[in-house]
Amino acid sequence: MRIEGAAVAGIGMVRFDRYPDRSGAHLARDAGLLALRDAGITLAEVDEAFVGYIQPAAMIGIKAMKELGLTGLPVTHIENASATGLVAFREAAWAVASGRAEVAMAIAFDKMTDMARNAPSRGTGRDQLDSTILPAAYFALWAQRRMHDHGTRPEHFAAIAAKNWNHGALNPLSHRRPDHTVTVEEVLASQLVAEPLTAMMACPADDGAACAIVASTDWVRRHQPDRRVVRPVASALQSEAYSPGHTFLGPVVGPATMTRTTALQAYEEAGLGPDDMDLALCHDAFANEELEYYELLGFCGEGEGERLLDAGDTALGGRIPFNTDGGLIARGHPGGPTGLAMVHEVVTQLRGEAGDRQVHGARRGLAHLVGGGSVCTVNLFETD
Amino acid sequence: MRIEGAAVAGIGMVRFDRYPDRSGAHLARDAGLLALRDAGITLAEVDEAFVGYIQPAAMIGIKAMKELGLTGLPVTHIENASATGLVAFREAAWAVASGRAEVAMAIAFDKMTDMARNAPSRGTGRDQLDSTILPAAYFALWAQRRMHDHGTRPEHFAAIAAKNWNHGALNPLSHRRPDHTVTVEEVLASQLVAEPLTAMMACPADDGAACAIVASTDWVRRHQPDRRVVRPVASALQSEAYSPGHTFLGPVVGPATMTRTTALQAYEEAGLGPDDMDLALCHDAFANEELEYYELLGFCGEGEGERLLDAGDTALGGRIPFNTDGGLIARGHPGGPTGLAMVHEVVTQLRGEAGDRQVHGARRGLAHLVGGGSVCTVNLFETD
Amino acid sequence: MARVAIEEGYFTVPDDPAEAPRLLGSRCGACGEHFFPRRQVCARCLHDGCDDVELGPTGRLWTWTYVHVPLFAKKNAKVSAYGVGQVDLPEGPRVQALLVGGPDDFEIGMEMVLDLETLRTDDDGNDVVIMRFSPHRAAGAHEGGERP
Amino acid sequence: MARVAIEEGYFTVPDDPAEAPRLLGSRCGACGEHFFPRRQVCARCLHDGCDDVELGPTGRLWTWTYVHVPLFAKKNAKVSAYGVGQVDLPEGPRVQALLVGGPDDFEIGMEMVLDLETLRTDDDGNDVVIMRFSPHRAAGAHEGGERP
Ligand SMILES: [Zn+2]
Ligand SMILES: [Zn+2]
Repeated sequence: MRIEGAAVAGIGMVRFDRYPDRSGAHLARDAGLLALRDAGITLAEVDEAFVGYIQPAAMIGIKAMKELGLTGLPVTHIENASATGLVAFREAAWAVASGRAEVAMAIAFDKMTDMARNAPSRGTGRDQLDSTILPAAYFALWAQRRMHDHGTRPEHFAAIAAKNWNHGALNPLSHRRPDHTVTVEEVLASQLVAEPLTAMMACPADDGAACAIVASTDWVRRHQPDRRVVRPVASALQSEAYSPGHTFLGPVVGPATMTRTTALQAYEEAGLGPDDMDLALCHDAFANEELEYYELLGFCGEGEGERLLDAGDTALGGRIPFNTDGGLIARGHPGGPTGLAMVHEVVTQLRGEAGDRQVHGARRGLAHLVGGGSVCTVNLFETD
Repeated sequence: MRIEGAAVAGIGMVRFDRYPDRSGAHLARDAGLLALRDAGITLAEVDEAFVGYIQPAAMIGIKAMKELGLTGLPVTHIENASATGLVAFREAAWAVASGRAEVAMAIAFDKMTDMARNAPSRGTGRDQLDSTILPAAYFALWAQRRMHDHGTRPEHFAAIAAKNWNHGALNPLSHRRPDHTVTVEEVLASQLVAEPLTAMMACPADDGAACAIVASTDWVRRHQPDRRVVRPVASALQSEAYSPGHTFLGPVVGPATMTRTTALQAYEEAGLGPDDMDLALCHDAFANEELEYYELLGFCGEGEGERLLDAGDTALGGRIPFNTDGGLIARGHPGGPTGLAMVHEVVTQLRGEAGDRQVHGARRGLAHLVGGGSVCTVNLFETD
Repeated sequence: MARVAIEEGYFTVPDDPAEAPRLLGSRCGACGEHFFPRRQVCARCLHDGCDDVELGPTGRLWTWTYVHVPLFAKKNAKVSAYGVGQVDLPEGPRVQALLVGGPDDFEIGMEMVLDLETLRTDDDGNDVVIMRFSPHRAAGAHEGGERP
Repeated sequence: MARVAIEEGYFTVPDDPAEAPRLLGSRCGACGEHFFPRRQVCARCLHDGCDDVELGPTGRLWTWTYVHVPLFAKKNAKVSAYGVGQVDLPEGPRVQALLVGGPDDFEIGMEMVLDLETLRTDDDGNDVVIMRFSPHRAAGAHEGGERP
């Protein structure tokens, strides 16, 4: 169902990085204050909040919200693995679209560095039946199969990673901002993590927070008459549908094809298609994923991703630039906040405020994430 | 805002108890199958699911849902401390009311026995700055102050506990089903936990799962023509509003007065008042809470709770029976599922299917929970 | 031999053990409301800009309890009973904390004073301390008594 | 001296160490689809009533990788590299598991066979075992070869 009558009123994020001395609640507060300021309001004007985090904990969402104020607003913790931020945004957009809130906040924070440090010490990667496959290995399995099926070479994955590192250099809010042009050779020469993926093809472990405020379109037009209004028009969320070859045991994010059915649903709900998009953000926790999503999001046919990449179509300046902010690989992927960083980038682009990385004339954007378990979400935004 | 056009299509729960040999995912599956059977459908007919649990974990909600099938439906984890189950229900009701789903599921599971066993061993109750106040102590602070302000005696708290134990004896789905009439003396003679609260005034630690399926009222009338249709009409959710005397540090569920403002909002949204209610379920994790909520939910004036209790008005057969299923104290309080057990009881009562504990002619019911952090939710249901 | 707080940023640890510690709180630069613990955004008026202040060390007991089963519902309890309470500081904040004393030592409205308890010694030989409140022997215990 | 599974309900532990273990799976009573691990409700047709069956022990390698940094992004790695893969059982299920061998030992489409690795000894002196797949030396490794 198309989302009607909701628009983004404010965005804010704390640059993803390692913050050993700052609590998650304080990172959330700072992102929330930036978004409130961007919207021109205080928490008193917010009718409902959805707080996203992945870290295994209860009740800390509302504790984080208290750092922004105690206004009595409804607060609900939303979690959907790596898709958490976009799903919190979806809830906020629907709270507004359904009329139960005039202004709703989606806010997320996580400290991956804490989670890595506090992970069970027995997690040696091979002494638990249900944990033998780490995310890097899991996506490496995709990469190996793709190389087998389509003749894809590690150079293709490296080219995507290099592109996203170099996009990150143009984004002041990117975790990784290389001081030189990252090359395919450099990516390939970095530590081999799991055949054929290297460390520079993977997202970093970082901390961060991000926030987006959604309001009724009327509210946004009234309060922000001089700004281009960016509206979420579709938010499709799917879990895994059964198909032969489904794996049940071990960390999974579902078959790659989840992205195809979820994108189809989003396009249908919005009455739009891939050709209408001016930029796309996708779950590039590992570079080879982006190649799959070129096809699964409908930007080229099956097995044509490499050609799209080689033509430069998915780089800034190309036909459909992917991960203009650096993606998970450069901008970072703390967990819950990742999806809201995507909203931050799409809104910045559609407002025309993306500076050196501006996609000229961008009017429509897509944000996609997959999450362990497994879920997939595809969100479409447009401006007038 | 009043919830329009949503009705409960199915309910199911696994009796709360200790289940050392059953996983949370399997408990959830069993509750879900019962609710699906009660609704007369399979998972294929469900458009969206909200999974509630409190236990500190990510991604297990969707893994639990997979035990019911892999249909691709959107699945989102909702957490709001002890209020989790009702908040998952609220999301399901709004998914239907907003039109984005025709049929939505709220399902929750938790294993408190695991959480107690796995709690950090350093949790001695006094060697962490932010954890010095256990829930029993926190609510004992309320009880002590009430005794000071209103001359309430431990006998009052014991009378509420005894009532709820005895209600539990009439409920096949209650964890505690005493084989004799529990007396005030018996409750007072049990282990003193925190002045003035005794062990029998407190809920048990247990495991369980519960599920409720919401569908459009049209759908329910069409598919269940011979059954009384129970509709959620309001679901108010609030976090703590600042007031003098607010405590920020240590586990808190917010000032008791949160319940007053949340109830007022729910009544206003539904166009109903306390006099319209035929039964109420409230957060009686500790018996003294229920006494406070008599007043805060509007069933009597401030300081009049003891009189309401002494008159038997809040027992089965009285004017406004509270916790007809035994409440948290007897029926149990595994965490996430608790709110959905409340939905189970309200729906069973309003359908007229509560057997020995049936509130005669019950047409409207209230379900209330508070959650750490702090939040409060008040939900109103009615039938024709 | 030095004393260090169990967690930084909540209370002072005076060099002189005879000196009472103080709570580290905030005061809103706009409306003047006080908070404990520290916060940046005022919970009352939402002003972004609270100033650091020290609060206490005395206050009045709003409510208390005495915990006889410290790890209620957890089976491996090996700690003794203890008191907990909420203390209203003269500046406004209500503070939940451990109390020193037995169940017969507390009365609502009585004057309390902050002190520090040594929990253990850390690897550097420092005493790790936590804050708590004790009945203020010098002050009147009856409700409504004037604040010092 | 006995061997016990790291977790019950996933694979058999034959008394004879030379005998290959089998996977503990399910078969839908309605549509006949097979699953690993066991489940009650059919993931394909939603029928509530799957039957216990044993699956494998051989299968064909769908994809594989070799993990050089087992605790990637965690700093205290003290385990060696290892292979992981997905193996398609003749009955249908695709199983993710550890692989035995080095990075040069694997080829997509090759025949694999389930075996058990001893991880440690438990307090009762039993060997705790985990399942894994090895290249099936006796079988052809080329894709499209017939299943045994
Ligand atoms: Zn202020
Ligand atoms: Zn079947």
